[in-house]
Order: sequence, then C-alpha cells, then structure tokens
Amino acid sequence: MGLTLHHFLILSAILFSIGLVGALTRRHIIIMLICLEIMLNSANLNLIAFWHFSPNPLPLHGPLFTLFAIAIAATEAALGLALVLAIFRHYKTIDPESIQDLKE
Amino acid sequence: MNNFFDLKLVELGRWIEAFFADFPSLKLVVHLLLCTLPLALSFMGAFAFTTWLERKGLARIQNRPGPNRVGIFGLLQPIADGIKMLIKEDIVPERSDKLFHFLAPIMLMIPALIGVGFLPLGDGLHALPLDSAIIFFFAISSLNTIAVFMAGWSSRNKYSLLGGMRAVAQMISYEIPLVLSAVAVIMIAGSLNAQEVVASQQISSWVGSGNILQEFFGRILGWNVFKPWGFAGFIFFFVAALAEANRSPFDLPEADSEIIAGHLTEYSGFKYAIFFMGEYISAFAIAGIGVTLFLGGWNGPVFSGLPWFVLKLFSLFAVMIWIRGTLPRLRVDQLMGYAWKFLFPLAILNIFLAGFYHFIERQWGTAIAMLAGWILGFGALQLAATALSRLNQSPIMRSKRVYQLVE
Amino acid sequence: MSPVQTMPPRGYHLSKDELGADILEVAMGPHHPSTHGVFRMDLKLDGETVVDLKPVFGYLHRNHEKIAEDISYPMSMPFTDRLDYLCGMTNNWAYALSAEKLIEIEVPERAEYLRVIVGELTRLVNHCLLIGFFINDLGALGTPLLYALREREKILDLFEVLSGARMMVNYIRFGGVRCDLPEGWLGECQRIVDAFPAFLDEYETLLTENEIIIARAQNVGVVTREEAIDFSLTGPMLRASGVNYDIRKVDRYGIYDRFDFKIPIGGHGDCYDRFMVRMLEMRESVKILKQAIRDLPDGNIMGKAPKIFRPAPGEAYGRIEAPKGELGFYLISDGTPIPYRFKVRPPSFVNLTALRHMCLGHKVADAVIILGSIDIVLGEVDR
Amino acid sequence: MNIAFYLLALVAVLGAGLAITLRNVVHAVFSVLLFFSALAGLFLLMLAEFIAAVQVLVYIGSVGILMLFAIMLTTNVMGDPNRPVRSRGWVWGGLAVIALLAGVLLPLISRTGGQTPTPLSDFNPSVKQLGMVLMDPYFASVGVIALLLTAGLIGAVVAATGASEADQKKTVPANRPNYPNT
Amino acid sequence: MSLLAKGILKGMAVTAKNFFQSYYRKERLPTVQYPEEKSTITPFTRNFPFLLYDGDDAVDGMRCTACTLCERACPPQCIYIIKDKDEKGKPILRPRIFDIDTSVCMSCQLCVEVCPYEAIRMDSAFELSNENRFEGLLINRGDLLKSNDYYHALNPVEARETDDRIAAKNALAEAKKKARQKKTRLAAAKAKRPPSRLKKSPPAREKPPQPEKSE
Repeated sequence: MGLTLHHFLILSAILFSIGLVGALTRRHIIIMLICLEIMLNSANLNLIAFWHFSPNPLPLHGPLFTLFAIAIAATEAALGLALVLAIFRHYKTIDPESIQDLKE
Repeated sequence: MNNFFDLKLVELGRWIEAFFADFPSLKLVVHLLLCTLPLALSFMGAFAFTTWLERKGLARIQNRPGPNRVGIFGLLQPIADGIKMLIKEDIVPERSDKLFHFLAPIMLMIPALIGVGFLPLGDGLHALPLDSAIIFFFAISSLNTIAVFMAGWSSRNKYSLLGGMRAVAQMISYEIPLVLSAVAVIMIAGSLNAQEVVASQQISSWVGSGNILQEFFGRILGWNVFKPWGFAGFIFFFVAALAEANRSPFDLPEADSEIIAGHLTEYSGFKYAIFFMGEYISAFAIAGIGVTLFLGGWNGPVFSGLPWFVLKLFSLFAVMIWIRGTLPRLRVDQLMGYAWKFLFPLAILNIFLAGFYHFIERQWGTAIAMLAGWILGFGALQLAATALSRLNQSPIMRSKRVYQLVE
Repeated sequence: MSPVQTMPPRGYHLSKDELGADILEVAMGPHHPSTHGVFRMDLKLDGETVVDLKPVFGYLHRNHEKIAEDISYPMSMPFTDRLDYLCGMTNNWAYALSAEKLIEIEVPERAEYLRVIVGELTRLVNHCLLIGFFINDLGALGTPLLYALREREKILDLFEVLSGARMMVNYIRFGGVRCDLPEGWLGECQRIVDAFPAFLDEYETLLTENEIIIARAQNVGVVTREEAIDFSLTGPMLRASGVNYDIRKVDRYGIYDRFDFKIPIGGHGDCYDRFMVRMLEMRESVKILKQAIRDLPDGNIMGKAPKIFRPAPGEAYGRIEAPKGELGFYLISDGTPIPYRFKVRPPSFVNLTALRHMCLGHKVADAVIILGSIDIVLGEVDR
Repeated sequence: MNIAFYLLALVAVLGAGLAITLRNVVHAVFSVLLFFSALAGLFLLMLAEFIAAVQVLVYIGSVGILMLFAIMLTTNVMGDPNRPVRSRGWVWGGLAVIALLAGVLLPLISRTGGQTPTPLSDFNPSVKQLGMVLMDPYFASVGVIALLLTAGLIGAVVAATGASEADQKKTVPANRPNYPNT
Repeated sequence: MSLLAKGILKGMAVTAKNFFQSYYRKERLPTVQYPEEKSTITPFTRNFPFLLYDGDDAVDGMRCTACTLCERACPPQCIYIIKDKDEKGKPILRPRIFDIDTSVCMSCQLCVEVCPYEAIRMDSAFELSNENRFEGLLINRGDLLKSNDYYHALNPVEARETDDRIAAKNALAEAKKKARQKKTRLAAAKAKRPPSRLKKSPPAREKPPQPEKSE
C-alpha cells in the first residue's frame, strides 16, 4: 500500500492544528512564535505533498514556491523576535496578557 | 593508473553485495552499511592519528620531543588517552539540565559524521551521493552550533554560559563567509554535486591527450586554487573554516586563558572525549570540503583517487596544527568585526571576480583570463581589503611604532 | 528588586541595577590558569565588558617582614631569594645595598662587576619569561613561552655553577659576593651573551609584527604619563608611558655609571608598548653584559665585613632597578644585630594597584592580558 | 518507504506536541528543532532534496538559534511557577481548534482524490533544473524576495537595537562607590 | 598588501624553522629524558648539608666540635645539636646528637660559611624522597657523617682548598703552641737563673685566620 496524498494531508492538518492550539493557549510570546513556525512548516509540507503527487512534477513549481515560503517565514521569524526584544525592553515582561495598554 | 584505486574499491563493494543478491532488503541494508561504516571507522581512526600528529607536531614546534613513552614514537598515545577518558569519572553537575547535558556531545557527533559522508573520497567513492551535496553539507555543519549552545546552557555554569554564547555568535558569523566563498566555486563548476565539482577541476583537453607531460599536469593545473578567484576564495574559506571548527586563532570558546574551558567546563570522562572527537571530525569534514572545492578533490598526477584526497586532507590539517602552534587568539569583538566587516564583503567581491573571470575566459581563452584575473582581480581584492581595513581602523593600517632610546 | 526568576547557574548573582543590564559577577579565582600565581580578580561584567574589578591577593603571604625582625641581618638574606622567585640575584643585591648603607662597607671592584653581570643576566631571564607569559595569555599556546624557557635554562645553568642553586641563589653578601667565578664560567657566559641577540631577533620576527598581537595589545590598558606618575608605577610600566626614569641612571648605584647603555621609552603606555620596552631593554642588558665581561678586573671579592653585623642605630633605604621596577629595602636598626624594622618595597605590588584603573571598560580577554603586561610575581606582591 | 514515513510523522507530531506543552522554553525550542528535522526528512522522502537542505539550513541552522538568542535576551526562561502556563481560556481555545480540524479540514481532505504517486524511476529532479526555472520565468520574484530579505534584515536590526537608545548612552561607570557589593 | 598578513607569515616561518631544526640541531631540543639520562649536576650544586670526618673512624675523626654556631646561624632553625659527655660526665668536644630536618632546610649554605672548623659541607644528592615524613626526613648524625675522600670525589676543587686551609691552620696552631712552650720553658729557666735580658721579640700576635669567605 504505497504512500498516497491523503497520508501527507492528514499529517500536515494534525501538525497545523497542534501549532494553532499552541499559539492560542500558551502565555509566552516566544512559544507563540514557535507555534507560528510550526503552522508555516506544515503548510510547506502540504505544498510539497501536492507537488510530489501532481501529474507532471517536472516544472518544479512546488519546490519553487516552498523556497519562497521558507524565505518569507525566516524573515518573519527574525522580525517577530526583534519585536519581542523591543517589547521586553519596554514592558520588562513577555507575558502577552499583561501587555494591554495601547498608549505609549 | 589513474583512479585505479577507487575503481578497485567500488568493485569490492559490488562483489560483497553480490552475495546478498537474492534477499533484496538485506542487500539494501548491506549497501547502507558498506557506505557508512567503513567511512565512520576510518575517520575515527584518522581522529586518533591526528591527536598524536597534533601533539607531536606542536611539541616539535616548541622544541620538545612530544609523547614518546607509550609505544615506539608515542604512537599508542591516542589509545592511552582513550582509555584514560573511559576510566575518568563522568561528573554531571547537580543543578545541570541532565537530559541536554547528556545530549550535547551526541548532537555534536551527528553533524560531524554526516558531514564527512558528503565528501567525494574518490571517483565513485562517496557515502551519500546527493545531487545538492555541498549545500546539504553547509546545512548539516550549522547543526553543531546548536550542540555547542546546548552544552553551554545545560551545564549551568557561568563560564560555560559565556563560552556557549561566544561560540554560537562566532559560528554564525563565520558561516556566511564560508558559504559565500564556496558559492564562487559552485557558480563556476556549475553544479552542487561534489563529484561534478571535482571533475570540473581537471583540464579535460589535456587529460584526454596521450602525452605524459600533459597528462601529468592536466590533473594539477586544473585545480581552482591556481585561478585568481580560487586562490582568494581558498584564503577566505580556510580562515572561515578555522573559525567554524574553533581552531587556533579563533578558539574563543575554549579560551583557557579567559574562561577556562568554555562550554566544555562541566564535561569530563567519555563525554569530553566525544566532544573532542566531534570537533576534530567536523574540522576534518570542513577541511575535506575545502579540498574538494579548491584543491581538486581526488585529482592528482599519477594515481589520482583516494590516496591524493587523503594526502591533501592531512596536509591541510597539518597547516591547521602549524597555525595552532604559532598564532595567538583574537578577541571576541575583533573576531565578529573581522567576519562581518572584512571577510563578508570580500567574499562577495570574490564572486563578482569569479563571474568576471568566467566570461573573459569564454571570450578570449584562459591565458588572457588568467592574466586579467591575477592582475586586475587580485588588484581589486587588494584595494578592497586596504579600503575596508582603513574603514574599520584595523590595527594593520597603523604605522609601525618607533621607540627612542634615551640617555 | 528580587533577583529575577530564573534558574541561575551556580554562584551567579544576577543583581539588577539601574542600568537594566544584567551584571555578571565572575571571580577569576585564585587558581585560574592565567593569573600568574595565586591572585584573584572579582570582576563585574556587563556582557563582556568589565564594569568593576577588585583585586584580591594575600594568598601567598609568608610573613617575610615579621620573620626578619627575629633573625639577624645576614640570616634573612636567603629569604630575599623567595621574594621575586624569578630574579633571586637582584633581590639579594637590593638587600645587600641597603645593609651596606647601614654600615659603610667598601665593596671591591671585582665584586661590583660580578654583581652587575649577575644582575643583568637576571634581567634577561625575567624579561624573556614575562614576554613568554604575556603572549601565552594572548592565547599562543606556549610556543613563545617555551622558546623563552629554553634560553632561560642556559642562564640558570650559569647561576647553578656559580652559586650552587638555579633560583634560590643566595649569592650576594654585605660587602661583596659569596664566591668567585669557577674557571670556564666567564667563557660560557660570554658564549651565551653573544648568542642572545640572535635569539632576540628570532623572537622579534615571531612577535612584533604579528597582526593579531598588534590588534590585541595596542590601545589596551592605556596609562598616560601623569597617571603612571600618580600611581607611582616604576620600571618598564613607567617607561612604556613615556617617563624617562631608570634608577640605574638616577641613583647611579654600583658601577652603572661606567657602562654606556640607553633606556627605551614607549610613547603610548599600552600593553604593546610595555611588551616592546621589555624587548628593547633586553638588548640594552646584552650591551651592558658585553662591556662588564670585557673589563672584569681581578682581585678580592669580599670587602672588610665585620664578623657580627651590628649596625649603629639608624635607618637606611636601598633601592635598585629590579627587572620589574624599583625594588627597595627599608631597614631600621636599634644597635642590636637583629633589625628593628625590615620593610620591602616590591615593584609588582605597587604596579598592581593600577590594575583596576587600566581594566575598566575593556573586555574580559583584555583584563587578562593587562594583568599579564604588569608582570606580577605573587611571592613579591604578598611577601 | 512506508516505515520511513510513519516514523518521521511520529517524530514530527511528538516534536510539535512537546513544543507546546513543555514548561521550560529552552526545552520547547529544542523539541521544535526536532520537529523541523523530521520535516526535512519528509521532504527528502518526497525527493525534494534542495528544499530539505534549505529547510535544515534556514530553520534548524538559523531560526532555531534565533529563538535561543531571543530566550537568552529575555530572561524569563522557566516561566513563572506562580503564573499558569496556559492563558486563561485555554479550554475553549483547544475545543475551537478541534472543531475546526474535524469540521473543516478532514472533509476537505476526503474530497481530494487519493492520487497514487507518479512513477518514481525517471523522476529525479536535479538542482540544476530548479536553478534554471528560478532564473528564467521567475527571475523577477527572486529579485523581490531578495529585496524583502534585506528589508527584513535591516528592520529586525533597527527594531531590536533601536528601541534601546537608553543603553547607548550608558557610560561605563569609572568608580561606583555605592555599588551593591553582593 | 594587507590581504596576506605579512607579520603572521613571518611568525609562521620562524615556527617552521624551529620545527625542522629540532630534528637535527641539538640546541633546538634541550629536553633531558629524566629517569633514563640525568642532566649533569655541577660539583658546586648544593642541596643538603653533610658532616665531614677525617681518617676512617667516623665518630672520633669528626671535625665538628658542637660549637652550635651553625645552629644559631641557620635561618629556618633546622639543626639540632646536643653536646657529648664521656662516662665521667666531662663534656667532650663532639655532638652526641646532630640532626638536620631536611624538610625544613632550605639549602642556603649559611651553616657552611659560619662553621670555623670546616666540618659541614653541602651535598648535591637530590633524590631524598622518603615514605616517612618525620623520621625519614630527619637525618641523624650517623647518616650525616661522610668521609673526606667522599668530599674529594664530590667537589675536588673545593675539597683541595679546604684541606690546604686546614693544613695552614694546623701549622699555625703548631707554631703558636711551640712558641708558647718555648716561652714557658724560658720563663721556667728564667725563674731558676737570674734574669738576663730577653733579646727575643714576642711572636707576632695574629688574629686566628678569618674563616675564609671565599670557597
């Protein structure tokens, strides 16, 4: 029973939901960023799965877009952490619940 | 006579696998074992030999005989060290993070051994025949940064914390010049596959022709190191490789004069030996990639193949030992400044230089390209280097100090 | 504010202060590989830069001065070897000089020449050893140090043949020296002194233009002229900051006025200058040695010293240009053969007081080489 | 082939699950690294070699370490024991996600046909082809990505250090008599 | 040409030179393999004192007369002397007990300089490690005593000088004794005969020779 597309789709769905649960429930900003990365990665997995099982994978569109996706995700992670540093320096805490006041 | 040695080895492999022809899954397992086991064992043997070589070499540089008590020329010294490490009590600090304290040495060994798998030892002799071998090598070698951090953080000791942070910062900032100087070679060789990169370093027209002289030099003059951008690239690559493997002028993390043993302070017994081995084998791996990219891999005049690769590998390692015996250590911020503000721009300039060389060669042939490359290319690099060091007020630019002798 | 809720590594007090930065307190402990002997620096680090430094020493205190108040003058001569155990001869000479000021003893010519030869040989030993340790702190894994030790062995063999011991020489007496040169010693000494400049050239090519040493040592631990004088630094530390003060030229003690030699003066007062000043001083010492060996007279080696050394009540302060700086002995006698007060003014103790001023604002790695460039020997610092 | 897939899938789920449940943030980051490497393995399984290499290089090599650096700079590592690990309404969050998973994703997946994989023998994408494709039809997008990366780089540097001008002005205290001598 | 760091390359050339020369130049490899080959100990090396005796019998040929000058002159006070008495209780000029605690002695050779009878000299044997810390390192009189020819073998130059000095001192003492005897004989003779003019001038009163500082 060879591998079919379903296996990969179910796996990436599970991973995506784990990421979402983590993002919603954890109180630590960095853990939220980590969960964001998990969600992005499961999306990449999906992309490659569809490309692998597509009728003619020759034009390599799948890996191409995953490359762009990874690049964007990396930049996003870098910026996210830079913002986390700025927040920590200002609020002295990284518990999202205590960062409520919008005014400076 | 060329790559006679490698073909024989490949045949031997086929011959052994032939025994298991009728059980395909077992054949696959044997094939995997044949690819990885001899490689791992030979590099661990090479590690034992290099510890002896290093101690003898350093000793002779410092005018002392070096280990000569165990075995004839002290050759059994590595074994003695190994046993000593096994017997030594393995102390785990009480407040340390037990799991990661244990995992760190293993995390360091994994990238070291996988990295060694990518090296093209001979003509068809490679453990992991990946199409994108070089990129995968750099990806895997970025893993030992994590192992070093894990060691530093988990032993809960302020010296190892300092050492861990320094090591991570150093490895990251030297990964970029390392990769960039390799990019120049990959661009010219036209492929990421290690075997093709090595194949591109022969002057194919000469090698095919019958006469002995051209045959002899064909396999040497093709090396990238003799090209202008190749030579400059090799210098940047070698300096970055020294930093990546925490070798001499950049051995900040274990700077024993400042923070005792850096991230290795809390390790003793066999875990320390594994760390030691991991570091040496990753130094071998990076030196191996250096040989593949710049020194023409297994290309050599008479019997090109595995012997040449091993010879070049050990000569590169001997240069590392020689540097370790001579140069003092750089300070952390100088180290960072040197990577970002000096090596990084020069490596990018080197890529332009390579491209420039490539088109001239296609246009007017190698002779003119060589000429232009060496004079113009090197001149440009030299100009950029002096401009950069003046920009960073680097000490090299300062005038030599004169001291008056007063009555 | 209570220390932050983190699992700090052992002994790591994360005291927050108004800077908001985490001040890491590191005790570069008594048994640290690069503190020359048992010496501790309590560093407060902000990241890598040194914010505060408190030198702590006294681990090697052997009560030298109190013991000297129970034994007679000549009996405490062997103890002076143990002060700065790298240069025993110059310690003896300083003590003999100050004792000779208590009782006027006329030192014969040959003894004076012998003292100069032996003193300058010790200066060679000390300076090349220091440069070895200094480069070793920079991280050069012992190569320059072992070259220095190789040269030092030759000179220590000379001392062993002359005085019977390599480092605990106990050779100089009040009014002269203990024993004359065994035959063949002078020839051997001449051979070593002639071979020394060749070693110095090799050492210089290895070290002075080395870009890494230039980068690491220049503009590190700078002491200006006025600060050097305020901290009352002496010896190569002072001359590296540009002050022309060498006791051999100022006091003209012994027979130093007969030799012509120069004093190297540094311009910037940083670690690199101290290293270079010592390198040039070694060349000057070789010049002095050549002249001293050339015109070494014959004759008696011991002046008319009284059998029991009982000086008249009074005090005397004798000082010499020891390799590390101004080494002085301050003796108060109350007429009995036992000194009333025996005070040593060690150069490295005084030079060490400037350590904190030099290290503030530098990195941890710099603090180590600044300590190395001061050239301290704990036997002398703690007495 | 199947065993490899199931093994890697298990490791991936384990890594992700641990990442969101562990109290110690450093342990969470290490488990995420495990997750990323499992994913790289899956990419290799699907013959996307270059993507696996880039995944290892980018995620494990740099984003992982970026996280570790961020943790080192924001000292709250263990998470306050007295503060709950999960935000207040964590129960509802979990239920909402499960509902989303069951209600939306699984039916969507079931509708897609379970195509069998294309024959593997002749299909061996080399990096050169990827390079060619990157260059001619998608050259513009590579340029845009390059711009985005540089902008992100500069932005991150400004955001991380810019907000701390207060620190730049801090001068090294020459003598601090009132220094708390702990 | 700052690209190729000249200073570093010159430094590496020096280490390379040392590396290769250490194979064929003796001067570049001074290491002595200690247990097999011992580095030559010069006769002048001083480690721990030993007592000298003339002739063959150790005890009565001993030069030391237990004058305890060395005991008082020793800075770390590591010499312990008790005078000897013969059976009738009359003190004889010889130490019954003469111990040196080698764990305390710092081999400074002050005792040798102070000793008026050239009785104590410094030995150059340095392998004195011992399993018993107290009795082992406390060397008593028996082990300390060594014959004069051992001293000649140890340090011929110094031994000859010491012997000449002792011979000179004995000759001087002889001459003084003879002079004193002649004076007493003359005085006795004078007491019997009427006083006649004494022509002879008294022998020049010399101070006993200063124990030579120069050895």
